[in-house]
Amino acid sequence: MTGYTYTVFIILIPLVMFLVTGLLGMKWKPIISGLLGTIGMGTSWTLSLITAASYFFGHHAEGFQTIIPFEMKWLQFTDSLIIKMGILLDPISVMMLVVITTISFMVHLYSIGYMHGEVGFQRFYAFLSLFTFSMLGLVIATNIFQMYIFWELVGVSSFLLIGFYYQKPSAVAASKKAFIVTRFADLGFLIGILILSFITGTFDFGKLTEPGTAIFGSAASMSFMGISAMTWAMTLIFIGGAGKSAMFPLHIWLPDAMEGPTPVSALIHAATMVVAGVFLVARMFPVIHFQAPAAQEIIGYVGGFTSLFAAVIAITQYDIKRVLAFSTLSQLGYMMLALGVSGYGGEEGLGYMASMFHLFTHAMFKALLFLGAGSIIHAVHSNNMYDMGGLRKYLPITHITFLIACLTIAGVPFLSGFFSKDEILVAALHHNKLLFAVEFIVAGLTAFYMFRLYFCVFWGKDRHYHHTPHESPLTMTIPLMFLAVASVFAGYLPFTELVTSDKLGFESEMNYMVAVPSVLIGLLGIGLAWILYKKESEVPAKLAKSWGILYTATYNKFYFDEIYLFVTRKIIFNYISRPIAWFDRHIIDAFMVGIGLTTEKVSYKIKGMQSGQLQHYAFAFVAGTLALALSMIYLMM
Amino acid sequence: MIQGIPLEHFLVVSTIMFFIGVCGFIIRRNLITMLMAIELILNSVNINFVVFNRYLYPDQLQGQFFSLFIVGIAAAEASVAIALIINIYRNVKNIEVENVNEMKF
Amino acid sequence: MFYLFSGIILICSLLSITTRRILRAAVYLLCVLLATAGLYFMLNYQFMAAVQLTLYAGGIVVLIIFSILLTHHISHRFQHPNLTKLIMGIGAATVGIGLVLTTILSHSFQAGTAPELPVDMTVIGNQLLSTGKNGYVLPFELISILLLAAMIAAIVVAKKEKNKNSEI
Amino acid sequence: MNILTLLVLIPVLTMVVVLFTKDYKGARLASAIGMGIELIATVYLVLAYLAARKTGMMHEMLFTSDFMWYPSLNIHFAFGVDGIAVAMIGLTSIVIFAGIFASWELQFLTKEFFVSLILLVTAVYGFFISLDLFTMFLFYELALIPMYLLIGLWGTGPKEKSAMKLTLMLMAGSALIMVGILGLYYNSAPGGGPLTFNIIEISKISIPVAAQRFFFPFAFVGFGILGALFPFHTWSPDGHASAPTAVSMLHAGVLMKLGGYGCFRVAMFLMPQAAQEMAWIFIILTTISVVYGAFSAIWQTDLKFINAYSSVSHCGLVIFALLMMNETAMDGAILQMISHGLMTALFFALIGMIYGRTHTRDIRQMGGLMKVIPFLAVVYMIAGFASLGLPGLSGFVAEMTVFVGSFQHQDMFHRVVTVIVASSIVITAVYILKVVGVLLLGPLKDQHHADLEDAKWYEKLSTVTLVLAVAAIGIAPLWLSDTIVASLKPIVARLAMVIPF
Repeated sequence: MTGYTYTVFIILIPLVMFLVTGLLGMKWKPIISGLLGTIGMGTSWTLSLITAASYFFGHHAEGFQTIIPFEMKWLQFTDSLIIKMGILLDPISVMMLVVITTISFMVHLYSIGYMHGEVGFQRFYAFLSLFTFSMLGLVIATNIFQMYIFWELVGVSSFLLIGFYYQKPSAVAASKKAFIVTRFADLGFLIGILILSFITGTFDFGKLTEPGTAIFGSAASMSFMGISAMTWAMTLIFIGGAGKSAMFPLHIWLPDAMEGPTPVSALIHAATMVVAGVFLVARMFPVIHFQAPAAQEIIGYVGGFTSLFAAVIAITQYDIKRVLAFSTLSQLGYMMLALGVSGYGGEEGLGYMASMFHLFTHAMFKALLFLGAGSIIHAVHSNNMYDMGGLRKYLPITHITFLIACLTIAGVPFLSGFFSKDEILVAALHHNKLLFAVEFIVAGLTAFYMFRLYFCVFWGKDRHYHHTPHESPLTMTIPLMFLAVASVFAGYLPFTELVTSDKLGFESEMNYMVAVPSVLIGLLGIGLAWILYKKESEVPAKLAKSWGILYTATYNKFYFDEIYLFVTRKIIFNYISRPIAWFDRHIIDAFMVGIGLTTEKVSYKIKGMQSGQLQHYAFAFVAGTLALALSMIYLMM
Repeated sequence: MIQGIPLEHFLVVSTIMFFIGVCGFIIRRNLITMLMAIELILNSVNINFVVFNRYLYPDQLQGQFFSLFIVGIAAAEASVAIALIINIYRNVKNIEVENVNEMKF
Repeated sequence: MFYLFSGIILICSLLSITTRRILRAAVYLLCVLLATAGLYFMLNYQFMAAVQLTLYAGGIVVLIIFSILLTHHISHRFQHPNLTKLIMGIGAATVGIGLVLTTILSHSFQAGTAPELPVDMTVIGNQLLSTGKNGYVLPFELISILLLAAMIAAIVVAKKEKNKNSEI
Repeated sequence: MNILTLLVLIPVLTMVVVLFTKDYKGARLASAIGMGIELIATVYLVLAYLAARKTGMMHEMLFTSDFMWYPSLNIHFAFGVDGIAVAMIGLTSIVIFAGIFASWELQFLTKEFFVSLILLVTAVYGFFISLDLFTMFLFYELALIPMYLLIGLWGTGPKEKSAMKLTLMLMAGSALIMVGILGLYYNSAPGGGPLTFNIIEISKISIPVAAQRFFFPFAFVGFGILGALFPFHTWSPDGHASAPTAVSMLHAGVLMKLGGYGCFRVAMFLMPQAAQEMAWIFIILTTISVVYGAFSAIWQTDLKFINAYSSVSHCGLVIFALLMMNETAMDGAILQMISHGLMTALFFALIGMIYGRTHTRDIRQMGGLMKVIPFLAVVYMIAGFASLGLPGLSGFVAEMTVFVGSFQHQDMFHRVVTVIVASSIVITAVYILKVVGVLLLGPLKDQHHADLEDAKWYEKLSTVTLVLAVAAIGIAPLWLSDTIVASLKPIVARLAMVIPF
């Protein structure tokens, strides 16, 4: 089992890169940081691929083993509650290693071109390395607390990267929002962990997810407000996951997070960090499935609703990155939904497998979309898709790769997205018809908004550009091409044998009853987009007008931002924080000061008694003596 | 000489004298008359001591000695007091007690 | 005889605190002190009476009169005492007298039955300077030091300051 | 010579040397050297302590020594440390070392300033090593007096008023402590025999329960006032806002810990039954304190006020965790004391440095400072992250230990309040990010700030020391946590002997 010790370096290299570029980077020429980061990431990537190859294609006759090549005690709470830092290799974590290092390496490479000449180039690379480090630490966590630790680190590196352009107020606001919303979700995660550890007395995934384990014995009798303790725990942990994965209603930070540099959006807000929530649910899947079926239901419905909700909003957005952001939301909803409808073991675990499969393919094509979008933005210096048009002539490579990505996400047969989405639909059909219907519609919507974007950007008339758009440099196009290839062929990986809920492979067949209609609705969406947006026409505007309020509401993302703003700014700031601050100064402090002032006042009053008149003192003395004598004589007796 | 005069009569006299002294101390404005009031008070106390000595413990002399010492202390006190009065007189040009209120708050 | 002295004491002491002429007050005080000495004679304490006469009547009153002459015009009349103080003083005195007299009169004193000690000068002198039982040498020394200190203090306090500005 | 005596002697000698220096340069140099030696001595103490524990010395207190100094009341100079005291001493040494450098440029009555500061620190050392209640109290009082001078003379804003308020409130607290200590003293020999002030001796007997019930609130609230227990925390914002940088650092960083330390070493350790009985009252108070302090901080606009309220919140967590009375939570409380001490000292140091440059502490008048003073801004962000509990920095370790420990309580009440308290991490994030966003990020607001100078070497030294300490605890918390837990065992055992209500 010690054969995997080298995996330590996968995670250590980015950490070292972070420290080196972060502390010393300012003294070098910027490009050195970039190269160093890229080379380091490349090494990590290679190691991950080696790990994956030897793990998946090595000896695994009776299912995949969970391997812990490295573990050390980090902090001990009680005899059984110990935070360890370690590396846990099992199918999903190895798969995530590959996803993260691949995308991260591509983004590192891409950013050399994209971020060229930016102020803070070194900082950017330092943060990228920090993020990669934390994300890797998250997926290989051996226990839930280690995961929480890296979860927080991921959050903060996301905060740093979104706020990379820190002099832009909108970027600062977006980063703040992202951090606080996810922090709020993390509170749920934390409380979930607390409840879980209280029940089970352990943080270890190994013990928690072991099938048929007895550590939940005490859970059955516990409940709070009529809901069982495990449901509470799992729902709260899911809230943590929902925060990171931007599930409804905690989705609001993701579109704003697009304020970050585009490679960051590709890495963090499309491919890796946002799937952390999905990963968390997958990691805890046996617990959720067996101990808290109610929580699993919630996960399924939240996922389904989010995917529909986000797809609808995506139709009306015109900022290219926001469209992609809502698309990400929608796809994440898919993954969550798949987990929500999954069973455990063999064919039953199809949803689980499909979710992981979709996570994998989605990472590839969504990163590709974002990097493509980055390339476009790099060329035209605008995010607004109405500022673009006819770009296919200027950006041939970007165009082709973008098209491939759009086709993939739309579920066109034989591209990777088709396979994974199809599995999810099959899983949904088996378990919950309602969710299946939702997903079916979303598939059509996805195809429609993606091609709306595609046609708007690459077809139509030329716009007035400041300078002729030109194709991006090689460092940017190579990742695009690589990811395009990956998007096409990722679907042929035998996921059913590799990544399953019980770590045993199973056979699955194409379900044509699902595949054919889903392809058809996808093509319908593409066709509709082609009609409406291929040539510039008045039709979309008229349509928009005819939908009236609904369109406006959708365009404004159903006013969720405003609601949140209202809650935070108005209620929390104005009606909680402000009165408390006032109360503290004017009631409590005033009370304390009041004690002092009263003493002072009283002493001013009674100092008049110290009149300096000898005879007054004499009288007081005599009167006091007499009073004492009187009381001694008559009261005491 | 004192046969037939009960102890209480002496005490009544000294008590009244004592409180006349107290009253005088409080109402007089002149420092010297206040001093005189104090002499009255001391004197009444002296009477008490001596009388108690005579009536209750005629075989001892404590009361008498106490009185002697009080007389001594009264002399000392009077001399210091008068020195003070003279000094105050020099400073404030009269010896009304209301004017000697430097020591208030 | 006793009632005569008592009458003189009470009347004169009352007069001495009510008269508006300060020299008269001093004279009334002298009368009180003399009458007190008379009481001591009645009690058969001749030495005590003598001390009273010499020290009080002779010493202190003369001192007071000197100081009066130093600080007052002979025809000086006091202002009437102020009303609050009058009320305060009379109130305190009345209550005090009431309280003490009720206490005294409700208490019956047990007259001592022991034989009377002859009070002549030798006894007093011996006791004053003896250190044994009934010896008063320690208070005697204390009082002497006190008197000395008072004398010096009186001189220092009453001494004319050379530098007017340094006065308190 | 006993290392603990040395710890008190070094500052005293430093004070003497500072008194004989000629100008401010000499004074600061002497102080820096003295505190440097002190830091080395502390490191030696830590190593010696760990080595002694490793060789299996199982005494509750190590390096003990005992001199009688007032026989008729049986008052001793009794010294000794356990893991907790060692940790607190370490905290003190780091903070004062950083504090000296943070006030490097002070030129008004420098000599007197450093003497007062070091006097304060001497008292703090004395407090932590004392095993005798009376001596402990003596040092406690000794710590309060220079505080008045330091704030009143070298402070800013309404300094006299703040100094008065702070001193009076803390003195009121010490009056309560006095009652508590005397109560312990007169009940320290329930079976007859000589009365004693010695903590260890008192801990071996059990004080009559009636006496405990009466005196526990006195001792606890008395120390609680210094630990910013709601509603007795109001000295903290004013005091901190007016105090000079080094004093804020030392006060929030170390002196407030005296309160927490006293709460458990005197009040809870010696009166366990009463502590068990009354814990719920104070748990409610501290729960309020934690959430309330955090909410108050959101609305503040003065940097020091924000930090002061944040201290209220964090110190509330300390007492909250102490009252949970299990090993993990109390371990968390000690960790939180150290962690908060370091990061709040860092905060105050930075605020002082920023104030020294911009001459304002109002966040509405500043903005975009990241561009002009990157070093300070980055360190400020690190401090902020430590405060909101970022893993890898000390705050996380402490908070998580507290939460996990508190949540292990079998009682539902305790778990519910733990959840409420845990919610403070979100509120903390809100105000920290608000400040960071307004102060450091965004466009430069005031053009006068455009050519501010970044940190000088002494400022870097000061802040980097603290950052290193914060990060060291955050990255490798195990040894510290283990040391503390080992020393907590007798205390927890004593508390656990009592059956909870």
